Amino acid sequence: MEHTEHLEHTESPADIKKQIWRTFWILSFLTVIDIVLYFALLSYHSMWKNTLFILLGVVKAFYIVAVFMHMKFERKALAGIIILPFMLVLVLIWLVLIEGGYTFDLR
Amino acid sequence: MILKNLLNKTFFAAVLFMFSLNVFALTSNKATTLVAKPSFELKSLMTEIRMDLQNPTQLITAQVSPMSAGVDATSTSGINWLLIIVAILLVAVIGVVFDILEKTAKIQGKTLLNWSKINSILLILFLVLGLIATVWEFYAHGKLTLFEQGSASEHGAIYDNMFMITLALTGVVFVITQVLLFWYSAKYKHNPNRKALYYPDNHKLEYIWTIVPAIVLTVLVVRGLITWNKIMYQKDEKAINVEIFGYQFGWNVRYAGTDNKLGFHDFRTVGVINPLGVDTTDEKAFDDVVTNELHLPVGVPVHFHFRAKDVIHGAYFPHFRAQMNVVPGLPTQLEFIPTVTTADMRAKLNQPTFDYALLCNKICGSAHYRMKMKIVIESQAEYEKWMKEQPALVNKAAAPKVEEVATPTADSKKKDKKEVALN
Amino acid sequence: MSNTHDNHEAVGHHDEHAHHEENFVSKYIFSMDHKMIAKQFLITGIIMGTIGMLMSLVFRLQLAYPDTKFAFFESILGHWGKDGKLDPNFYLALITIHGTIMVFYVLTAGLSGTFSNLLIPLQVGARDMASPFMNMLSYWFFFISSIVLLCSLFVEGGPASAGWTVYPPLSALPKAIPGSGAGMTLWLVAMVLFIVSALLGGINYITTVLNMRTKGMKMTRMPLTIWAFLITAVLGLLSFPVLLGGSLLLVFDRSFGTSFYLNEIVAELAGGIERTGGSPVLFQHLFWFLGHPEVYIILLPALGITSEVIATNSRKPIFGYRAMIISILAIAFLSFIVWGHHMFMTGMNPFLGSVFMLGTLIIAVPSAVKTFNYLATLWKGNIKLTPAMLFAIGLVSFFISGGLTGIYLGNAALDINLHDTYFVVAHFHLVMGSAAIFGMMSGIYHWYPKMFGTMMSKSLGYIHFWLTFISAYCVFFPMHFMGLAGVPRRYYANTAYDQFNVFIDMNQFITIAAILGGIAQLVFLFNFFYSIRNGKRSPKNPWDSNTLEWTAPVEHLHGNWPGEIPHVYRWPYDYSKPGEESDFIPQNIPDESQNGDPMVEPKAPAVPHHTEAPPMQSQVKEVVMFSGLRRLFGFAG
Amino acid sequence: MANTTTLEAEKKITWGGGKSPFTVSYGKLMMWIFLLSDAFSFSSLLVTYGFIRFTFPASGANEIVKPLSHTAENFVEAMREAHLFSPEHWPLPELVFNHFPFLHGLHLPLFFVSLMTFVLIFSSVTMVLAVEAGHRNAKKEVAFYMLLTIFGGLAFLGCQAWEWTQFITEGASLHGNPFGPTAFAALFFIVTGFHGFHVFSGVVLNFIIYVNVLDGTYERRGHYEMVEKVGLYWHFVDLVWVFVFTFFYLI
Repeated sequence: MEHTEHLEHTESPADIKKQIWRTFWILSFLTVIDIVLYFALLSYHSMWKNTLFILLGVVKAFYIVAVFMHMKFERKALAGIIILPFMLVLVLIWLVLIEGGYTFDLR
Repeated sequence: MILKNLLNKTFFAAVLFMFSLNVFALTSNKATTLVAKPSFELKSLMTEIRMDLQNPTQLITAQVSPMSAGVDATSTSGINWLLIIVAILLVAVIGVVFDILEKTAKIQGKTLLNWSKINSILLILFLVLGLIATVWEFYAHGKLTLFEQGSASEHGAIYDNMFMITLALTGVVFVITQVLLFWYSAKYKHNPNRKALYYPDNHKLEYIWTIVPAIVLTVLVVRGLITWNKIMYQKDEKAINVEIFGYQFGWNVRYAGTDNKLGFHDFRTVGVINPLGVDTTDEKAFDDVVTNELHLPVGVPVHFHFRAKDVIHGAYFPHFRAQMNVVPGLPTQLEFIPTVTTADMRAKLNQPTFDYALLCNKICGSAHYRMKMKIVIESQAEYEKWMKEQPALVNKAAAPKVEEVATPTADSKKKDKKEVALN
Repeated sequence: MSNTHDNHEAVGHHDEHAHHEENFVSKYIFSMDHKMIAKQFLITGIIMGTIGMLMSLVFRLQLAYPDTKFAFFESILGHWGKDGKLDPNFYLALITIHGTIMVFYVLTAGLSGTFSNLLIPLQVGARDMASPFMNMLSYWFFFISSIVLLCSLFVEGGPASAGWTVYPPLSALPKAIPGSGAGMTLWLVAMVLFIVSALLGGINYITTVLNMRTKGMKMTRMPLTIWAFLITAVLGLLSFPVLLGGSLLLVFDRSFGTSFYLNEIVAELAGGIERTGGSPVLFQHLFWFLGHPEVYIILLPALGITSEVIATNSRKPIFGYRAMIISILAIAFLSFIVWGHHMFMTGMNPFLGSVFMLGTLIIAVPSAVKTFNYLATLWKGNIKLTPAMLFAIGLVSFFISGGLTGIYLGNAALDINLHDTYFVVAHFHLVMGSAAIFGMMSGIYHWYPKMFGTMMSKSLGYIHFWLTFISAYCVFFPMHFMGLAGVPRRYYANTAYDQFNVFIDMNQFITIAAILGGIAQLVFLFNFFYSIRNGKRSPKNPWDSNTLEWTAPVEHLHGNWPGEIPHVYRWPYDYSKPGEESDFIPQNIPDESQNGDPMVEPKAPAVPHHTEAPPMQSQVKEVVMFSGLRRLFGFAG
Repeated sequence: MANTTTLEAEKKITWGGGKSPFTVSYGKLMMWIFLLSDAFSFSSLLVTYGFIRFTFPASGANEIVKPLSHTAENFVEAMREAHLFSPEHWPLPELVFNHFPFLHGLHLPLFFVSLMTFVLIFSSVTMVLAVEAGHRNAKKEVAFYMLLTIFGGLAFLGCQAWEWTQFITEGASLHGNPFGPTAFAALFFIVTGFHGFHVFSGVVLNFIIYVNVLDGTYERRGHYEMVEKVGLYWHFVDLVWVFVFTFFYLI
């Protein structure tokens, strides 16, 4: 059993609760940042702005999956089999968006 | 116990056989009136089935001409049903008989057929006959393929070259692997006195047969990419602009006219008067020419713009090694240079009636299979002469002015698009 | 059967899993026993397959004799066969439903559903699936889906007829083709139900393989069948939801006036609402994101079955076990990034064409590795030519033939002229039609004793094999030449084109061969159903096979093994091991060096090397390659 | 994890041996795998959104409409006249989603959807607290937090219903859209509708679990793993919302 140490860690309920609330504040803060950025960059259209929003979304997703869904404390292998296949979606997104741009050019 | 079982089965087989005979009797009773072949023998049934398969025209036309036979159509079709039932029953009989024979043989302590030997012989036979048939097929039908007929466009030569390389490579692999497969299967057939070689892996071999295909495929990929890019990104400033308009079930061609610019169009205005929905107020459209035949001058690049009215069609130019789907709401494009005139092709193929055709190659409805348009490749002079005979669009359309005003200005639409990038 | 009840204690995975009496309904209909569910899948699959095949014969007759009138068409097809002529619309409906039935209902559910259900618990050493209830639901969703699809044959306007790929706008506009009315709606309903079934099944298969293996059944000791089923389930699980999304949007386009897939469609064609803003190509992307993995969902189980059958009947370990696993994984991964090779000519960005072409041709490498490994397994074997083995050999032959033509079609440049011609039809019927059907047949002949406790007649099996094998090649091989001559697929008749009409003799030949193939299936059907009751009683391990399912008793128990589940001490391919008396050593036989602990590797390595010492370097490489895989799945060596 | 031992014990009975590679029960693994697969169905919808979005140019003007600075009556018409809303351009989300209940007539861009996001995140927190309480076998706490989660879910659904109503009364439908391309409204309804459907089924599941908790089912079973499994689903719904929010409202 390679990753036993992850599983055997027994935090006290108070610790866990603290961690949950901390995550909540992080998520809320990130959402606020989203909104603030949105208005700050309102007249500014670029790839970078969108990338920023997506990155913030990914960070939020990370906290939800890692803490709320307890993925951080599961075995790495489980995380691997859930997250790696999902990467295939990125291929779909990437290629279909290229296609969308091409359609735009054609029309 | 076993004997009882056998007896039961024999009885079962007998009953089945009697039953099938009865059914067949029924069949042939009716068949006699039609085919006039009264027969209760198995053999004649087989010939009848064979006849049915090989020469259905004869048999079936005889069946469906009820006037002459004096029997209504429904009863004739009943015969086919019964034939099917007879076939099923016969299979059942053969199956049961086989079963019984095997069991009897087993009781007597011998095997009915040495299947191992038969199968290994059959495997080799199949291999040899199969390879012969493949070669024969190339000989017999190879000449009907487009590759034998030669391409009629400039990039067709690169295409055919690519095809031949692939054919040679895959052909070699095909023969080697199939020969090994059947040969090994037959050669190493079971022998209780022999033990198979315990040979679970050999890394050297595995690397070889991973890397060699990888290299071969790299060659194919690189060549393929070059060919693909060459064909798809053909772009010539001097190319004639031609619009192909597909609808259920036919094609229209719109030539750009003397200015070589296609006028704007709007799908909302497609109708009886204006089948292509061309914006007749657009001055670029004034000299456009709409026809039902595609005439192209030889040796001149043609840039096709595809447009569909209703569903996806596929514009397939087999002899020009060109194809592109015609998608409603998605203006697809393609460019190629025709190199062989219709007359030359006719001479080459020795078919005086031959015509190039544009086919629909994407399922589009009931008349999909005959949605075609004649393509004529001719000399520049002939082309120009033909073009002069075609009336320009605006005279032809003569659409009322009111409608023209109603069409939204596609011009401004285009401009907007170009200016504003996606954020 | 008395010990069934005792075992219930050990079977119940759920606390809710009540002790219930087995009555007819719970045993044969709403059964939660994976073996019974497998049989249900198989028999439904066979029935659907028969229907699909009969449909193909009807349209083959039309293609071969376009000018002939068949009186019986009118009696069986009614107004679609008026005056003995097949209606062109119904022709399209037939090819659509034939494709749908064969791809989804026979080769996905009938093949993978049957054998995943039967073999996963038996071969990994589990009492049943992780969730027997979900397993049952999976079958019943599939069953309802089949019924819905068959019902669509009888609705006004006929069943869906836009091809099995149902590209909009043809499938989205009821006015475009009669079949796009109620028939198409039912098709979509059936497909959604089917996807639900596939997901329920897939989740179960994966969980069972990952979580329910018996002691000692490491991932590296699993038979290749299980590897194939596992990866198949993963493929299905990841790709079917995308089709679910795609179908949902199509439903909205059809029924609620949206235009996700429609652009520049005038109101009168589209139910009174002008449609702009979508793109038909989008649907094709979503469809083929499922559609391409679907090809491997069909093929991988067949290849897994073949691996098992070839190794067992050659009395030899499968050559390159690890290479086989890596190939399966590679094929599975690549299958997700190549969907666009079905769309080179659909107006897709040519740049994407390059990307997809690259990925597609790379798939040929693991496929080639698999083929060569099969050949190496046969080499110097001691081959028992059982019907199952013959079908497996047939599969390899088809896999080679069809796989090689894939190199043409995967090449975007060559696809320009081959796209949607008979070359494509020939290609996929060889590689995923015939090959997968042969894999299924191979599996049926091989595991029939396990399913029904009786043996099928060998002689009939041989007759069935040879007739089918010959007819399949006769049907599909000549089609390549039609494709090379540019004959488009899905044509009702070629009479409108002189240069295509010359193939009329070939079409007739193909049709006759197809009818022969159909008759050959009668032999199979008879053998199958007759042997259930009348077949010879099967011994416990009829093929002298190593895998765990043959250690279970012939009579079916709910719980598979009467006592403790056997432990696994070795890999499944210890055939003809040197120094051993028997030419097979089942997985549950311990090695002396293991001291009875299944977790210990036998002294002789689990995958022993052949007589010559392998070069040091390659050993190191193998360790590097494979330990990565092991780490991924988290099982310590 | 507190329930590891119970799991081990359960495994001993149900399953002859071997080991679970992930040390999670098969039920949890199933839920994870289901979520993976469901993520793909959401992705297909979001990919559709991305594709269609890419085929349209963005809103032509970069004019900023200041918050609170408009009187509502003819806002949409005004925007159309200013060419901020046109069928050819993808509209700016802040001009579309600018309403807040009871604050009629004020331009409050994206405020309401931010509120919805908070509601969902908060219900996720209560859910995870319920799971945590389940580890301690604290029945009362589990029940309390489950109830809060259910309320959170219902609140979210209520918000969504209000937003839909607002959107529809302004003239949006599956095949019509006063703000821009019809696809904008259709995609909005499909994606948020599909998400809302998930929230709804999550609420139903939560309710069933809540009843079971009150009933003492899990107390008798000795562990609250069911709560964990449903919790995974609930967080997944939250996770999806993060991306719906990002792609639909921000980008």
